[in-house]
Amino acid sequence: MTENKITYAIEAADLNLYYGETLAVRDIDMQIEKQKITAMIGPSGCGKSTVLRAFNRMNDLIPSAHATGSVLYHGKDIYDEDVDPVEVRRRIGMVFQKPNPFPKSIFDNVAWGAQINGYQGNMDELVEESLRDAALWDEVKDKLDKSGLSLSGGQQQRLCIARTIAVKPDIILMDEPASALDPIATLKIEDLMHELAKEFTIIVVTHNMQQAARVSDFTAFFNLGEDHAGVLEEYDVTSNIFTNPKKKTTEDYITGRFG
Amino acid sequence: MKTNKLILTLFVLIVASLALAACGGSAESIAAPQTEDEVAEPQTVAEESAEEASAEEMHEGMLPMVDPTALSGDVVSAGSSTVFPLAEVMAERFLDEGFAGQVTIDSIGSGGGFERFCETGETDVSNASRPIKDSEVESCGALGRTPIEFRVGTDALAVVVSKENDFLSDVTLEELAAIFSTAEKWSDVNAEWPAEDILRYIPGTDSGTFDYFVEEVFDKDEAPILGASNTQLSEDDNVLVQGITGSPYAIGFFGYAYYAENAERLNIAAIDGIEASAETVDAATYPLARPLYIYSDASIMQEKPQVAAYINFCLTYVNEEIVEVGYFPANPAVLEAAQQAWLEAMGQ
Amino acid sequence: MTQIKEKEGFADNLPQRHRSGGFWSRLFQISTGVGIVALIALLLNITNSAFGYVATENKIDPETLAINGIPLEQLHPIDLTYILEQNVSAGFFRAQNNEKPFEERTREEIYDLVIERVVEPEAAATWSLFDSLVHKDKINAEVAEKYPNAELSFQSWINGSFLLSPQSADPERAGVRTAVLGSLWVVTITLLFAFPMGVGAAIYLEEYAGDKWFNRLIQTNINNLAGVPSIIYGILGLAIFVRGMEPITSGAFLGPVDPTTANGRTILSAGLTLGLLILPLVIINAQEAIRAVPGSLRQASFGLGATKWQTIWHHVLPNAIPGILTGTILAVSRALGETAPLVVVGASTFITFDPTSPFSKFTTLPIQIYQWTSRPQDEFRNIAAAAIIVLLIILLSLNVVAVYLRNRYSQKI
Amino acid sequence: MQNSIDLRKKRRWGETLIQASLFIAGAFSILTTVGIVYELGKEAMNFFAQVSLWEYFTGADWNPQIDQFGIWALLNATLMTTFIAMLVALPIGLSISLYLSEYASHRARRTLKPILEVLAGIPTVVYGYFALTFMTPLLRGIFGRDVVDIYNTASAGIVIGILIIPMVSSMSEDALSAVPRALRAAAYGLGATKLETAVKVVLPAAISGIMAAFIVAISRAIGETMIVAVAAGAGSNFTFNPFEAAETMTGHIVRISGGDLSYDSIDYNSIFAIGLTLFFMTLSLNVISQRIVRKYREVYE
Repeated sequence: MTENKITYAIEAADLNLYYGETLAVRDIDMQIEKQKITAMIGPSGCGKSTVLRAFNRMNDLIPSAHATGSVLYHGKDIYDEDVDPVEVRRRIGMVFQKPNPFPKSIFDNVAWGAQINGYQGNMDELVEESLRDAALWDEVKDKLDKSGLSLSGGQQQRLCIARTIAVKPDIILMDEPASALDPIATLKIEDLMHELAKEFTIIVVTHNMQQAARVSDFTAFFNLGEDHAGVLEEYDVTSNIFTNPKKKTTEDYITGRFG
Repeated sequence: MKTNKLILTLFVLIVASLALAACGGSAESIAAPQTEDEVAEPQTVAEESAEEASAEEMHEGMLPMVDPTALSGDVVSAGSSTVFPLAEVMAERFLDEGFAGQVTIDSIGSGGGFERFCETGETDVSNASRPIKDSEVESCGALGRTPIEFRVGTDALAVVVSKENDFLSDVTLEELAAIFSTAEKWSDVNAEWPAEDILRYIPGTDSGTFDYFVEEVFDKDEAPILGASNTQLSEDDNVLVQGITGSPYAIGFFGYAYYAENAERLNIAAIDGIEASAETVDAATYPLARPLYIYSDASIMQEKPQVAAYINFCLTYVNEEIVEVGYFPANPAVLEAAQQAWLEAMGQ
Repeated sequence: MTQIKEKEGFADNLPQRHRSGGFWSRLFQISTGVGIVALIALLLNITNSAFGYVATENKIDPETLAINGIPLEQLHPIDLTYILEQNVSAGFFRAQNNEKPFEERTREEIYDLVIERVVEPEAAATWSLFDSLVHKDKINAEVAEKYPNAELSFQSWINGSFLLSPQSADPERAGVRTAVLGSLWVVTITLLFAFPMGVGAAIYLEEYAGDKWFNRLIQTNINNLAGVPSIIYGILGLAIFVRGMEPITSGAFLGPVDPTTANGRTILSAGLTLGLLILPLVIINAQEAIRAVPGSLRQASFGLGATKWQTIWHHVLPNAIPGILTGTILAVSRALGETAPLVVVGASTFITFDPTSPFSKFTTLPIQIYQWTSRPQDEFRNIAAAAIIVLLIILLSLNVVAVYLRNRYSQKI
Repeated sequence: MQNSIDLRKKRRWGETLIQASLFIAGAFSILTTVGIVYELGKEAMNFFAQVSLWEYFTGADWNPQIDQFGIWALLNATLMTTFIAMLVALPIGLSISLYLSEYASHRARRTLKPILEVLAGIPTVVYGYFALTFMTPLLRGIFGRDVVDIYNTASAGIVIGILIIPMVSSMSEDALSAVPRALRAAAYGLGATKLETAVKVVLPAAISGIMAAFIVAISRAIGETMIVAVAAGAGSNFTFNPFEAAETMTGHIVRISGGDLSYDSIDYNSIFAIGLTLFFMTLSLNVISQRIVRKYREVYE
């Protein structure tokens, strides 16, 4: 293993993803920079979310899904036989499109993940710290024993982020984290992503190109290939993608000519 | 009312003529069931002699011959689960011989049977494994019913032990009383018996069998048998069989039929030296023989010829079937009394 | 290869977590296994009695019935009729002749009748399926010793004539026809009453009822009714349906009936009683199913301008139907297997005619089964087992229908 | 004014009618209860005219033949069999439901679930004989013939447990399956194992439905009649030993109502008093469990 390779947070090589017999995403090669925000954009159904989920083996939960090729994390292919998906997921966390707090108290929502993962430090501190990092502390500090479901949508999503960072992952995968939220809540999430990027590597799937332009350092543009499988059309520094795309389809997409 | 009387008279005439033609086969058939050979000709007689026959020609104390094919309507009966198998056989034969109506029998216990007969007046016939109680007669009175008792057979109680038991083959009533009450160990009753705990298996306290046993052995006092230790009760005799076969020191009692079916696993004890058999039960020397009854009411029998005929049929043929069911025939004198009761109920 | 460093502050507990995960998952599997094994043990217990060797002895040896050296099976119909006349009761002979004169009957018909009523093959001894399969030699020896005249044959107690014959006091002739028809009639009435009523109540409680004391009372009450012993429903059914509503349950309201025999102890009363019994079960299950339908669906429907009922009918119910069906299967299974309340309501123990309307007298399979298991003779236990298998087959077919419906609706969503 | 939009409330008669009939369906159960209490109460009055409430509720001996009317002898046996049944049915039933909903393949679930449901339809008298001829010998084999009576509450309780397993597992499985997938995804996303997801996230989220299943199951166990009638013995006995015979309340009711006793005897009347007691017992159990469920019930979305 060369030093060079480990400079990336995670990298996919020749990654093909299938649902049953259907090839959903084809030949993905991409390297994700550490402590940067990488945005994945593209038209609906082109497999962005599928690729995102492939990064922490969430696709395992769909019985028909399987993958070929490799996803290297710390030099190790996470699809190797001997890799434990649970181990992968505790290091590569995930925030979902719709806020999905557990039907537990706010405190337990944050503490639960850390607890099962054998956190040995002071739980109160960890919860406070995580909630602060998720910019939620001030809003909930007086009602930590209230149900997580009692919060507003934006608060719930930040709670889900707090819950994710409480297990101290390397990488946070975000699947359209703000699509269900109003503009103000969205802005808050975006600010939060900037903050989090100081500590974590973030990969975010978004439909919102302004958002991608605003928050990300790198952007990957996915598109549907001719065989109806998703392909990685172009992957570059965000400013290049938006100002100087190399491909015609990328330009068409970001200027709103299709999609 | 008038038409009813007319029908009744006609009916009596027909059956009387049949009885005549059959040369009183019924009375003998009680003693000797194999009388079929003699009854080949009645159907021809029945057709031509209906008008000629008259009630006077009937023999005294003899039931008229039943022709089920001439009858229709329903016979609704309910009551004792002990009598049920016997009633079932009789009803089935009644239907087999051409009864065009419907017979139903509900097995709901003697008490339930009397409730439907005396309290709600739903049934025509009540099956019982115990005599009717005064209070039940009273409520029957309120409905305008006077229960008439017909004895149809006898169920001997078998006192049984497991095949593994090698010491008990004969027991006196006094010993029985001790075994089922105060005695703790077998040796308490008889010094020759082992010093092992007695395990008792008896029918449920609501059953006629229990009542009868208490009446005969404890003179109606239930306290001793209920106070006995190691006493297991079950309402289901098959369940008792299971229990008694489980230990050489177990003892129990129940209807003879359950012993007969499990004779390879159980030993029956003679009571006061008398073994249960057709003769001893018939001669009423076997001490634990329990009567089985059916009840009805004169006005029902007169209004519904099919009910009268059904009871008549039971009384006439019960002894041909009862052994097969697992019970003992009632004493001829007793059966004759029942037949007399039938005749009286029908106004003869 | 680079070793991934353990995360700061977190114990390396994963192997242990996987161990306990594996342990519990095995435990869950074992539990499921135990459930299945219990079922199999039960079924084997039943099957064991429903099949097996039977030693059949003839009451009268056919050879003794030969006339002038001509064996029974070759006798002329007239001779057969004569044999019959000599050996059965006069009443039976007469009834048979009335039904169809012997002169008009074929030789086979008379011969069958002679075999059934005169030769009268009877089970002298029966063996369980297990013994029949494992100890065949022992059985052969036993038969040779104890029943020298008997013929040993393997018998399925559940067979065509068992299904088609009405009851009988003779276990060899007895069948479940009346009981099966009675059970089907009763359970149909039960279903017709309890399903709409139960689902309606569940909809009311989940979709309409606010958190008012009265609605809370209804809820508590329904949960409570689920635990009332079935025999108490029998007492209630007796009071309400058999006695209180007799003009309706006896069919008298439809036209004149024979007042001396018609009463409220009918299929309708029994069906309604069992309906009351399973109603809470249907309601509770339906409520859970309705509650599991996501609120977003309702909002979507309201958002399109649908009324409350339209929302329920088009969106909530179709989504809840699999759960509702589960509850209904369980409830109907229970109704089919009930004994005690029907005894009180008045199922007949002996009845030989088929039920033809909701106002008929009836019996049901469990009543038959209960009655047969308490008889002393072994053969009754054999036919009880056969009747249980019939009941299970009915249940399974009901299940198949429900599962089919359940899967069909599940796939739609 | 033509073509203007009318936003005023309209009376939708169809809707009102539907709502009214649904209300009647819901309120119908109240009538049932009133009917039960009235019917039982009427006859129970006859009983309590002769037996004092004090004796009834404090006595531990039940022998109507010798005028002992202490309900505890029967009540205790009912509680014993119910408790044993719960020990069997709740863990096994819940495990099966977890296995079916979280572990088993779709196909396995589709076959196993109906098979288990068939268990619920076997007439309970069959279970009774199963207890007597299979479970009791088994227990006697394990604990010794001297320890275990031929009729005992343990074997009856275990078999009642087996009877209600399908009820618990089937209803719980429905509740577990209804938990949104997003919750499972969230748990996995945090690095939870399958077990942790199932037990710590899905199970608590489904608790309302599972409790409903438990309530129905407990109620059924209390009310179960034929199994105890056949396998638990028919003599009242106040004991805490599960290997001894003891008659339960339902067992007593069914025995008396099918027996040869006269219908106007006090023993016969007692079945109504027992029925009423049983009714109020399950009522209080339900009120308590309802409180608990209410506390745990969470609303999704």
